[in-house]
Amino acid sequence: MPQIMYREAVRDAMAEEMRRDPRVFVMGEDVAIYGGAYGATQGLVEEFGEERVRDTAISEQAIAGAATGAAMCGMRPVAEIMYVDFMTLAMDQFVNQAAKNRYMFGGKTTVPMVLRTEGGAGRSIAAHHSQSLEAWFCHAPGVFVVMPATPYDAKGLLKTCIRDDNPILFIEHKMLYKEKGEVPEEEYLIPLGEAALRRAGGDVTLVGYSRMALLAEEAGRALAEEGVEAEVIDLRCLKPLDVDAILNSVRKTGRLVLCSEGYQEANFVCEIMAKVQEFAFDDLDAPIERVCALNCPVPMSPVLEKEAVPSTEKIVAAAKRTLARQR
Amino acid sequence: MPQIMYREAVRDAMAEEMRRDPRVFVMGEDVAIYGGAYGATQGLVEEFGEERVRDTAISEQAIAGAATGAAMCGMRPVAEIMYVDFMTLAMDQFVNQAAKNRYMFGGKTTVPMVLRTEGGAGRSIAAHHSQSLEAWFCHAPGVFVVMPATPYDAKGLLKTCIRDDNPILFIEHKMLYKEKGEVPEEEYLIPLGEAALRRAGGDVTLVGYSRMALLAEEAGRALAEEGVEAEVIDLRCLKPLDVDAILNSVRKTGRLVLCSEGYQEANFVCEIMAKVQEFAFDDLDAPIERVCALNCPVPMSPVLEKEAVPSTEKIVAAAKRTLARQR
Amino acid sequence: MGKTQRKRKAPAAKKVGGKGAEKPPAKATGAKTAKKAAPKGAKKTLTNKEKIDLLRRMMEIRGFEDKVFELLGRNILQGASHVYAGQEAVAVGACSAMTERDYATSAHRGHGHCLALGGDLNLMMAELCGKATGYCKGRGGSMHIADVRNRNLGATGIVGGNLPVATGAGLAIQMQGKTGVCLCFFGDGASNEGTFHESLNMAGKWKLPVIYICENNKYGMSVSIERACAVTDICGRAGCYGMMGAKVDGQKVLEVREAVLEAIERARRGDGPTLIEAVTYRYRGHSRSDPRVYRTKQEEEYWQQRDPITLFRDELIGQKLLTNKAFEKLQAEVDSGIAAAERFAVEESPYPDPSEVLDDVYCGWVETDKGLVRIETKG
Amino acid sequence: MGKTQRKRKAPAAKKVGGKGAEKPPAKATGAKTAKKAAPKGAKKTLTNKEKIDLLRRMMEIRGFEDKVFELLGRNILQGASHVYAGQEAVAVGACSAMTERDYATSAHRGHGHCLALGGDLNLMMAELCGKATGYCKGRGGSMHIADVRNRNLGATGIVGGNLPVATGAGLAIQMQGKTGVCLCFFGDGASNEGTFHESLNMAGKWKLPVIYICENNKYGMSVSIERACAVTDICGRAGCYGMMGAKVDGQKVLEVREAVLEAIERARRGDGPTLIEAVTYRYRGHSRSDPRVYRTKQEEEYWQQRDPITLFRDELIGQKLLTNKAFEKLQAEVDSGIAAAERFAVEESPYPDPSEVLDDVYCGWVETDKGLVRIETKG
Ligand SMILES: Cc1ncc(C[n+]2csc(CCOP(=O)(O)OP(=O)(O)O)c2C)c(N)n1
Ligand SMILES: Cc1ncc(C[n+]2csc(CCOP(=O)(O)OP(=O)(O)O)c2C)c(N)n1
Ligand SMILES: [Mg+2]
Ligand SMILES: [Mg+2]
Repeated sequence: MPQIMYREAVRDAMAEEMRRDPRVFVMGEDVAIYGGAYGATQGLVEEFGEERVRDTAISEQAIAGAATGAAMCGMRPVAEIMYVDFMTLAMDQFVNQAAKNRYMFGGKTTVPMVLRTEGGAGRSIAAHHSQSLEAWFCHAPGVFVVMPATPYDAKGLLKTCIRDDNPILFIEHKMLYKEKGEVPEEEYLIPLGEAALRRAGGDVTLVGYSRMALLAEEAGRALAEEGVEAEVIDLRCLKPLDVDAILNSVRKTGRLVLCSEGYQEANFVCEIMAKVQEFAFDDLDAPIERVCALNCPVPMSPVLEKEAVPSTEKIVAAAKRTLARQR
Repeated sequence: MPQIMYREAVRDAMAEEMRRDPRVFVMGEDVAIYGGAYGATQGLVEEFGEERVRDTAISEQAIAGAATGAAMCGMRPVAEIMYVDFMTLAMDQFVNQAAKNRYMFGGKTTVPMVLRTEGGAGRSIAAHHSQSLEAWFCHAPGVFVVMPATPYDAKGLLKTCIRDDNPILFIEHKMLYKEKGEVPEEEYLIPLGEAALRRAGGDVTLVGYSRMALLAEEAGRALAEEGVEAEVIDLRCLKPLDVDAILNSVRKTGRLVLCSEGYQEANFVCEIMAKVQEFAFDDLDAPIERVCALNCPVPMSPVLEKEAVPSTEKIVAAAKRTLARQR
Repeated sequence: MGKTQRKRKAPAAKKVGGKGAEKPPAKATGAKTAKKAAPKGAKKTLTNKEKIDLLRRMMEIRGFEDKVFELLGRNILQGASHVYAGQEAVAVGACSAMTERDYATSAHRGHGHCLALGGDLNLMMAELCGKATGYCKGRGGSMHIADVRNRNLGATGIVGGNLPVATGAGLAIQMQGKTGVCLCFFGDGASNEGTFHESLNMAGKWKLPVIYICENNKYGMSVSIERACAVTDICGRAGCYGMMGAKVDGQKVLEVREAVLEAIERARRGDGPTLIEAVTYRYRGHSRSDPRVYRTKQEEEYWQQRDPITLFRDELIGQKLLTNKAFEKLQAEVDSGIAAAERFAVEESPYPDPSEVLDDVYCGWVETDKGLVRIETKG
Repeated sequence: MGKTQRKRKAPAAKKVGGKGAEKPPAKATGAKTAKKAAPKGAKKTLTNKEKIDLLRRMMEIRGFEDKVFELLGRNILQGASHVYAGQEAVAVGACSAMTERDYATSAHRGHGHCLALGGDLNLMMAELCGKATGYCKGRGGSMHIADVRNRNLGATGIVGGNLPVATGAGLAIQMQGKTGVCLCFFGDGASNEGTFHESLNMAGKWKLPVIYICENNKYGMSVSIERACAVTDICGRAGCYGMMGAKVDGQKVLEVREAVLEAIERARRGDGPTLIEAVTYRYRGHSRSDPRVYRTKQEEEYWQQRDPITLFRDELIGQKLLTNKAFEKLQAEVDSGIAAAERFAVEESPYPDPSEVLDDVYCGWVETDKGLVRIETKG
């Protein structure tokens, strides 16, 4: 299988769907001529023209809201908010309008739109360009939240999202755009709500998503060298969430480490903690560990940034803590 | 002690602090002539004039941002966002600017501002006027979140918030404004981060905040009639959170029910679930129960709205579920 | 470049001509600027019957709103209904200029728009009462009535929240190569939200077929436009967005209609959006509990003198198109329609089944205890 | 009221006079409209030395930015630095009009503003390098430099994010009865954010002492102003907010200075805010990786011909206030200052201690495993 970059996978997903369906179009800041701040829309305007690949003004409310209106009128917009940090500006349009219109209007409309954005730390670009705010959107009925970790998942999931009739926040990761992975040439789709098993093991379950899934995998390899067999699950979708994949693994291992790049407090993984103790209380042999970002704005200085966000070492340490606990 | 309404307590807190400190001022939509959508600023403009009690245009970003700038320049604004649902429009100014400026700027500034707002369901005013979005702000480093349930707490906590040097979201509850309670005539302050024990008991711990604390108390009374002694804790502050109050109670009862009017998924109470299983794992005799709003936009129809949000009956039922569980 | 600073001329109430807004480089934005073949619009001249139908619609709105107010007072109706009484000529005049292929979006004070769009009195009243038979199965209520299949893209409880959505509707129409337009109703208060700025700039730049209709009823809740706006001439802002602006007497249904007709025609031709400011007045308080201390009795009386229904009725009577007797008959018909709607909503309609509370949050998935499951899986 | 619809006259580049924006009812808004006694402002005329100081500051900014670009290229500097080269005359001219009692806020392209405000080269370079000795202890970096005690209320990474904050600073000044002002720097791209609209309306209505300085460098990242704005004359929007507007040549430091002086004077008198559009150009790409495909070589060359430093140097030389030799000496001084800053930041300064990562998130409280605890309790 050919190896392509994550950003190319994202681009290819949009390109294929635009070829397939004339209702699909792309808009956002610097998505056309520039090809996206991280290159994820490169080449689209050349193929599809400025009518279907639209550079907008710096107006996040208008971008998210225009996508909503266009979606209600028969289009399938793929709008981009350059950083998830700027979703702060599009919150109302996305979670009050796009998310709720179907429900409020008695199920008589659909809002088939994808809001693509990216998050995560690692580039030393500080508190306004490094957040992971997915928890907010999991706490917003009416929208789905999808966060792929690999080129394969990015492409397959984005295509599915574009065809889905729900408003979806598709959050890429800024540190992954140049990562390569195998992606088949033939078309494929990945269903929403299905986690991926990245590694099988019976000692402890590590759950992550987006870049943290890769770190969890790395932690799994490191633990294996010390004789610990970790099961590693990549959620891929936070909403819909593959609860069974987590429960089944925890029932086997009895020990769970949850990894997220979001702030620890009221992090989305707390929802998983809640679900696990609701549905697998007796299976737990140790407190669930969470490895999240510290509860501070993401600092710019590389040494501080590194301290503020999760690392493979921290995941390994958490796994060991939970393993150290007597059954 | 005189009985006053919750909305009067809020108003009195502002009035006292404005008399005490010329830097304190109030601004927001309809806070002056109208006296606030729920009457919580009634009489202020008459006493303090339009210079210190400012009606603004309908511009939530400007309200939250102007409060931020004014706070950095020596004022102590108490700004109002009429409904917490409209915080969707003020998110960037509040969680990216106000919340982070102190940290990002190396600790060299303070942003002493209070953003007053209100939330909650119960008035059949549907999906844009009935939410409880505190979870978002607990997941936003740099801000405090305070949610009083009684006139006494509303007054004492708001006064403390106005004197505090942190940006604080003070969330009132629309169904409580006309509720009366005892409030001393002499001045008092309530420290942040201290929960209130509403009822002592050894069988099960019920934790709530804002209106849900009152429902939990009611549930406690109902349970008592059936011979179950519930301990009821009113958090009052979500951030800073009185973790010890919860842990101490759970260590005693081994059973915990968490009540919140926010959407269940990724609700703030999941953070409490996380903390309890992190710090009192072995003390838990049953899965923690949560009683939250359903994961749907708040519907208008009274029969649906009632179904969508927690009730005393649901809390009682949850307490019984956790009690039914064998130790 | 001069460095002199001058007070920019505040836009005058009466519009004076002048071109000058740059033409957008069509290629660069991808906007379709090729002129479309003149599409069929709404009829320019109205028959007598059609004129009387406009009057009837206004009377229906008034009757509906008076009934809503009464039901609120009797606590039969729950929630916060913002009534439209006084502003009828705006919704009715504007919507009469639409055809089947056009859309509209509305705001918190939206009953008038729904009815002017042809909304059914029964379904509307039922929705306000939170009944299963309502437009939105009782889930939306007063502030969220929509009827997407019938051109009504919905009201919103967020002031200014519909402007970006309407802009997106215009974008869809343009990209689909259709000749429709989208009317976007909002208030003077909403014009101070950031969404106004972002939306009008986008529409102006892309020449989207959107007619922004600002109903300037002089107050956003208790705050008068003079106290909220640095400059009170709202339609004067059109120039900043490269679009046409017009101020119309919002009490005169035909005047509103004509302004909107003209704007729609322009939009259909591909010549872009318009900002129309319709000066009007709401009779009632902002909501039921509002004591209206922020305005004077005289002001209210002045506007009662300019009642849009009375003005149009008198005009029709003056033109001998209507008799007093015919008007009374009309009133009786309207009244009985409202009474029927009340009966339908209050007495005959059931509340929704609480078990349906989680329906339609998502397409194809439904919430269960354990989380979302596919509906196929469920059934 | 007329119902004619006209293309609103797009604001012309050269301003023509005219009053007409309504005076705000002072009582109603609580704005202090009582004219203040003329406060002491920045000096109107500059001494030769002061003029040369302006030149030096521009040269320092250029030197600093060139160094930043170089360090970015060598991966010594991390993060996303948006360099200010080309726009120096705007920051330096504007800030030269300020006094000690004034504030400024800045945006993502903020190094120039910090330096023009008297920022220390060492502390700035250290901050960019994420060092403990930097202005913000390395926590903020390029996009978040502030020095609140020295009038710099800070930069922000959110485009348009500083406009409401600057407006609030103006409000504080006004309420405190002071005569200060707040300068608010932002880009052409930022002018399309909702915050622009909401902030200018608030400031215009309350006559706040804020000078909004839009640095129109023709692009917001890759999107030209023609492709982003329905109307490209940004200062023309001033009229919609009841304030003065002015367009200045942003390559001419004294022209910028004079426009800002005039605006500041007006603000100090209590006559409210001004929107100044300074036309300028950024030499570099938006960020380091930007290949600048969205603009032409010719355009870049044209602007290089209008280099603000060269223009001012030649003017001073022409006026015999500067010799080529003195200029070379100046350049050498500037260069050695930059070299010292590089040494200080890169070689001599330590990184922050990772254990301090949770400091200063809150006042009086600190995060622990179990949650927030009072610092008194902790120590
Ligand atoms: C974003 C937002 N802010 C505030 C409100 C509260 N509110 C509801 S209606 C209203 C006044 C709106 O004024 P205007 O736009 O003039 O409409 P009108 O009520 O006059 O029809 C306000 C402030 C709201 N619903 N949404
Ligand atoms: C709210 C927000 N949207 C988008 C961005 C990404 N971004 C950073 S700078 C920039 C361009 C800003 O243009 P302008 O305001 O003209 O400033 P300039 O870069 O030209 O100085 C963009 C789109 C951002 N940082 N914040
Ligand atoms: Mg109004
Ligand atoms: Mg620019």
